[in-house]
Amino acid sequence: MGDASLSLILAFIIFTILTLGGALGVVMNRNLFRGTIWLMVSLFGAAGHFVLLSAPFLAAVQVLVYIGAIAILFTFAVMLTRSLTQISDRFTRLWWNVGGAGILFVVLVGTVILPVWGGFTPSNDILFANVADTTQLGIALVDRGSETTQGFVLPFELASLLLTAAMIGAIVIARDADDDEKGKRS
Amino acid sequence: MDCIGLCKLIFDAGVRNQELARFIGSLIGVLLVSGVPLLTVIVLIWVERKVAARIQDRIAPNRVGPFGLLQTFADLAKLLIKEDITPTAADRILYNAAPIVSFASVVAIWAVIPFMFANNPEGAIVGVDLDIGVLYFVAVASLGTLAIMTAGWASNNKYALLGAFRVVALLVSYEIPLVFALIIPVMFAGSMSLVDIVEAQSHMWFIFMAPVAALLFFTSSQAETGRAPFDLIEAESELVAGFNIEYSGMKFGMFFAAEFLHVFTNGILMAILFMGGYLGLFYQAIPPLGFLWLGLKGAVVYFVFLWLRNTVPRLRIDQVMGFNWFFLVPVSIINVILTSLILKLMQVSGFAPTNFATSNLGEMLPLTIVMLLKDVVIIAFILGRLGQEGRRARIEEQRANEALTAAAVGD
Amino acid sequence: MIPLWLYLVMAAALFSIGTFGMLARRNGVAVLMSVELMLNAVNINLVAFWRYTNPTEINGMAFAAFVIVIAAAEAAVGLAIIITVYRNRHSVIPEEASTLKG
Amino acid sequence: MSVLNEWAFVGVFLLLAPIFPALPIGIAWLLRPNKPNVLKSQTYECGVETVGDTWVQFRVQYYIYGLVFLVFDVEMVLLFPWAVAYNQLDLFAFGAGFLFIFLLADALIYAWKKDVLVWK
Repeated sequence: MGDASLSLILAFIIFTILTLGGALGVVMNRNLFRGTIWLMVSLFGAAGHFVLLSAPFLAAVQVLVYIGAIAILFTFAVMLTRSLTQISDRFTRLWWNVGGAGILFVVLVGTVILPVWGGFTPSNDILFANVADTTQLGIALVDRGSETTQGFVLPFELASLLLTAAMIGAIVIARDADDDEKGKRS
Repeated sequence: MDCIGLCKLIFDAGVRNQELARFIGSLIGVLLVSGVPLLTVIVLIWVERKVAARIQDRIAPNRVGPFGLLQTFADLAKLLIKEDITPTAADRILYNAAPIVSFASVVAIWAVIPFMFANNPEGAIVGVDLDIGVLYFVAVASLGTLAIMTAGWASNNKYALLGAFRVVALLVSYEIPLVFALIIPVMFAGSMSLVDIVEAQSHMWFIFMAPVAALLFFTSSQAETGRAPFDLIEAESELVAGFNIEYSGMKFGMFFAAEFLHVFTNGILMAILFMGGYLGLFYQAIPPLGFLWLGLKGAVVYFVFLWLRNTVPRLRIDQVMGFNWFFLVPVSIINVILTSLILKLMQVSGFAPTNFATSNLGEMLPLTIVMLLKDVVIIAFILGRLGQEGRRARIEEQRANEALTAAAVGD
Repeated sequence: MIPLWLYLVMAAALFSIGTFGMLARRNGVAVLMSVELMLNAVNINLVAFWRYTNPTEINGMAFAAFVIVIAAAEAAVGLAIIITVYRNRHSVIPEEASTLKG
Repeated sequence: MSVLNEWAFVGVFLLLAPIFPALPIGIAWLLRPNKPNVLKSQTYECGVETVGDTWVQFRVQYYIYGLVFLVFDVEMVLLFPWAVAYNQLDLFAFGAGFLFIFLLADALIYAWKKDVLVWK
């Protein structure tokens, strides 16, 4: 479109640098706390991409959940399991894995992306479509589904069940650890 | 006018490059919108000290300038020329980034705050009316939590790290009732845009329809800013100074400026979410009055924040946590369930409108009365339970005292 | 508008970096971080395809939202396991926690 | 593309917001005296030299607070769209939302029962 504008391209480049640079920081960094910060940089870049893809709701959720909650959880976990920042070898089978990841990338680009290269030139209908918004998401989430619409009410409840299970499971695991610790001390 | 209108204006004024017009428009918009918090923070520091002093029967700064108004600038000059020590053990980059992120996260909230909105978008004054305004400010505010964590870790000091851990545990806990309270206005307005939320209150403020949610929001935002009775962020008697022990000079000042500004921002948010924002008397006739009304309502809430801070003693950390997990969180969950049930039942039976902004006072009244009754019942129930608990605790204490005296006499 | 394949290449690169981290890092916490990166790459793909094929329907966004939910649950349980293993054996290296292998 | 227009403003705002606090810190950096010495830039502890790296053994409790918060935060991802659309939905939507919240409240009750939320 005529508005494939400079600022859009600039924003894409900045967010890509943030996403990939942050990701590299995560896998290369020796210090896990800094690794967490890098992870947040990377996920912030991904949130930017969501905005460019006209899904601002997902972008806000990304920042809220990852930077607000998962980052905190990771820092707590890093502090609880410290001790290994001085570990001498960060990696196992470094070069094998570098090669493997490189091959994976080439395969992904070759088999998945080449076929759509140049394809999917969106028509104006799609470019200027009224993108589905949060209200529609909300309606779909509690929709039982019909011939024409897809309902997500079952995944909606299952997500809740999954979260409940995850929370109870994690509490059971982590609490036992605390009890063990107390047993050792006394 | 919001940023897009500004961009159009600049485009029409002769900057014929669309990109350039957009950039200049955004730049001017940002400077205008962020000018409000940056100017208020200077006044806020003075107001905060004056109010605290009056409550504690002191006089407060009164030497520099009339009524001590210039005291803030004197302090600023002092902070500017104060030596700034960075401990050698600190992680320099993260150590310097933390205060900046802390302050920036509060300023960024102001991007979505609507100052006035006179029926047509051309007359609106708002940074930008995002569809997801509520999520935006919660998400941006959560950057502040990460900044505190980073400050604690990067100082490489045991007290700082411990302080940061406690603070983060506290902030994180109080965010749950905060977000649950936010669901109520969003549900009423059917939108997360702050402008829509204010417009939905044109006939009835949400504080009358959901006082419990308003109280929950108020309490948890007091905790989010780390003010007494939840001021474990500082807790100077326990943790030397908490997470900012290694900071000095202007960086230290930035943490404090962020805190002052955050309190006022929460007051403004409370005014927008529950007290009708810029709506008020004669607003329809003279839209610029919206600016005044918003400021006035925000200032009232801000004053209550300060009042509470200066009269209530600090709680212990276990009490703070217990208050949240065993009181605020369950109340907020029950509140959401009850509110949604009553709202839906009344909408289905036709006693409540489905669009608050376009209804009228008569249509809103039955819903408001039922909602108010529900909240009165919740509050009465809570007060009853608290009274029982208090009586039991007093009796137990009395018994323990009697046993002690008996033992002493027996000796 | 940015062409679709640029998003796909970027997501593929992110996924590959994540895979590398998951396989190569020795520390369990870092492995989990890499898994988060991979899930995000998937999410970017989902949203990109959604935007470029049928943005008026909700499926892509709903799927991405569920992926975020699952990523969070995965991180929570994974970190709890790592903490427990660390407490019991004072190690966060997944390969050393091999009691179940016998 | 009006959505992107709005977010261009937010982007510029987020880019500029760090400059406001950075500016006074930068000015202070120019004005202030800077005479560090070994004693001054030591870690501020009880007057005794700090031994080793900063590490205190933290309790699992912190992790559990973070965990419960994470679960509720993620719940908001699905609950906010529900709340936004609520006025347009029927009674079934209340049932779905109620079940959703109720399942999570279960987890909270479990956490109460196990006493993991009490600060020890």
